[in-house]
Amino acid sequence: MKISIGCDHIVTDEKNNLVAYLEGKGHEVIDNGTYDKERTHYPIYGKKTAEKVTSGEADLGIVVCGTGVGISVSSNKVNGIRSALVGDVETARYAKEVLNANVIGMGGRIVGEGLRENIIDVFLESEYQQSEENDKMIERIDALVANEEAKNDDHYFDEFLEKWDNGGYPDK
Amino acid sequence: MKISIGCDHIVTDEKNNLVAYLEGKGHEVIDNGTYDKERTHYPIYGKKTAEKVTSGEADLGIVVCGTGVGISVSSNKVNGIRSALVGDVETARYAKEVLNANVIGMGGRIVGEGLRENIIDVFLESEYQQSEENDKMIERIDALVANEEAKNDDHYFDEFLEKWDNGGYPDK
Amino acid sequence: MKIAIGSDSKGFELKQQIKELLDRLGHEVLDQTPEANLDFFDATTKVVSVIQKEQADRGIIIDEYGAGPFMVANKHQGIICANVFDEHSAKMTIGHNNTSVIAIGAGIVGPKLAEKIVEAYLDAAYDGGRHQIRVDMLNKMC
Amino acid sequence: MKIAIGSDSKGFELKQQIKELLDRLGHEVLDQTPEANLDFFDATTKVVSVIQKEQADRGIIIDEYGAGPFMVANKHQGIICANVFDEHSAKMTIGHNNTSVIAIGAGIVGPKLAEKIVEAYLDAAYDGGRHQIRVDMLNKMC
Repeated sequence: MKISIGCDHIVTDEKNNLVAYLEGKGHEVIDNGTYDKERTHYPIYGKKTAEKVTSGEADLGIVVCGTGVGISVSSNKVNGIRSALVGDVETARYAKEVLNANVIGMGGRIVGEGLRENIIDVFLESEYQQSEENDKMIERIDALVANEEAKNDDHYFDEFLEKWDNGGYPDK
Repeated sequence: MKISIGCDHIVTDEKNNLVAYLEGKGHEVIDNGTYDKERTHYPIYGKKTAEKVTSGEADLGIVVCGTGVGISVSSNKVNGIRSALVGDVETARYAKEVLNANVIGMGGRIVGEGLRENIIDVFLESEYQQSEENDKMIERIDALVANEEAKNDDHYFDEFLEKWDNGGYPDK
Repeated sequence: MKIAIGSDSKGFELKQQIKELLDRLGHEVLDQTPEANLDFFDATTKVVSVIQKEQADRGIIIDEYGAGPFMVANKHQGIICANVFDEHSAKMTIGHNNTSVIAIGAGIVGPKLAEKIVEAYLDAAYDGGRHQIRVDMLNKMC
Repeated sequence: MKIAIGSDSKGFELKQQIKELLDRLGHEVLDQTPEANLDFFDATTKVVSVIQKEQADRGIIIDEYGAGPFMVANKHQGIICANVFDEHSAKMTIGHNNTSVIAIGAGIVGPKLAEKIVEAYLDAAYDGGRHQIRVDMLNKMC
């Protein structure tokens, strides 16, 4: 399978380990970064990772940050993405089988590596169980449209990055 | 506080990170090993870590292996030890407050580092809530006596280690 | 605090228990789903709408897994929703993500853990500072 | 398989649900605590005793946290008990630890997750091999 993956600077090592794990299982991985531990912002990577899925370049996406919340929220705000933030195997299975989730998110500081790998295995192996009821729910979720103009615009966040560079955000 | 800690070879890095975390918080840590990634056997380290607690050398113990099960079971089989295998903060709190647990065990491949640290913080900070009911339950648990002769005997497992060295266990 | 709460049929029992907890903690509870027969989509939409109108401070949605409400809530403008299954994340996600809604899966999270998650979620405050750039980014996305 | 099951009062409801699951899966259920008013110590002792006598293949004990049954069960000769809160550990601990009893905390683990834990636990088999030296060590300790 083609897997799009992304993370923030808190869990770069964990993401790199997952890339190696996935490649070891024969998957092709698009690594959207971040690639080092320099402070950056999870929505950049959540959005990039998700857009590789909606564009068809990847089959599924995986996003990881400290708790998993921020980066999976940002992935879910991309049109056409149904992202599942999980900490256990069964929720991953459900999200794929019933909601046909196309991105899975986890907390690299919450879920241990063995469990993360098992969750990903189950997510990739599980198949959407098509039914009228499931199809209809997915249609309803997909009809909740976010900003279409955001998609594939690499400068979408520039205003905030400029403000950041200019000291507009107090650096706690 | 004085903390006794132990792990098997699957999670040596995770244990080392916990030692640094605890020392950074001002605790004194007795590191019972294992110290490298050479294949070894969790009961050796679960027993050693627990015995530092029952001897009074340490106030509390922390044990980690892949799932946490093996090493926490071995710590609990030491007389006077009440070990809690946990994956969440609230069970750690309960185990200390109600059962006066003196060892906590976690799966280094199950629980992420941030959650592990938070669980340990809560375990160390929580205080036993003395009551007649709690005292009585603890007495009943402590009355379930294991082999007393095992304690502080560094050669207790020699028969198995010899068998291991002689190829008596098929190496899967 | 004013807390908007809602559930689908599978989260109804846990929602009733969490309402009692919120009462005991002195919060004002705005139950958006007194009926027990909704699906998670409608339950989520009702809670989110109250948060968007700023009629409540925080929202809680309960169904079987939390995954569905997470998908639905986060498609709404200005909503940052976390699917929470541990107490540590409940605290962290307020501090770092300024999460306005949490989802809890009653099939995954036991009732005692659910209570501790809700307590940690309501005790914590947003850290602001450097975290605001990420929240601004999320809020621009939708 | 023959499964010995027991619970204290706080685990009673989940135990009833797990019994139904075991029935559906075709296992023989030996309920050691038909009464709902036991504490976890007595419930654990009853299940452990059946396992020690080899009258059942595996045991399941349910209370609010799983921590108490873990402490009690593992003080018994030949018993290796895991407190299980995730499906992956349920599978791994059979494979590596030859776990004969699991504890589940009904206050921490939701009912759907509990079912998946039990299924994974009963589907898995002990790996033996190098793992046996560790199991031998545990069994010597008590």
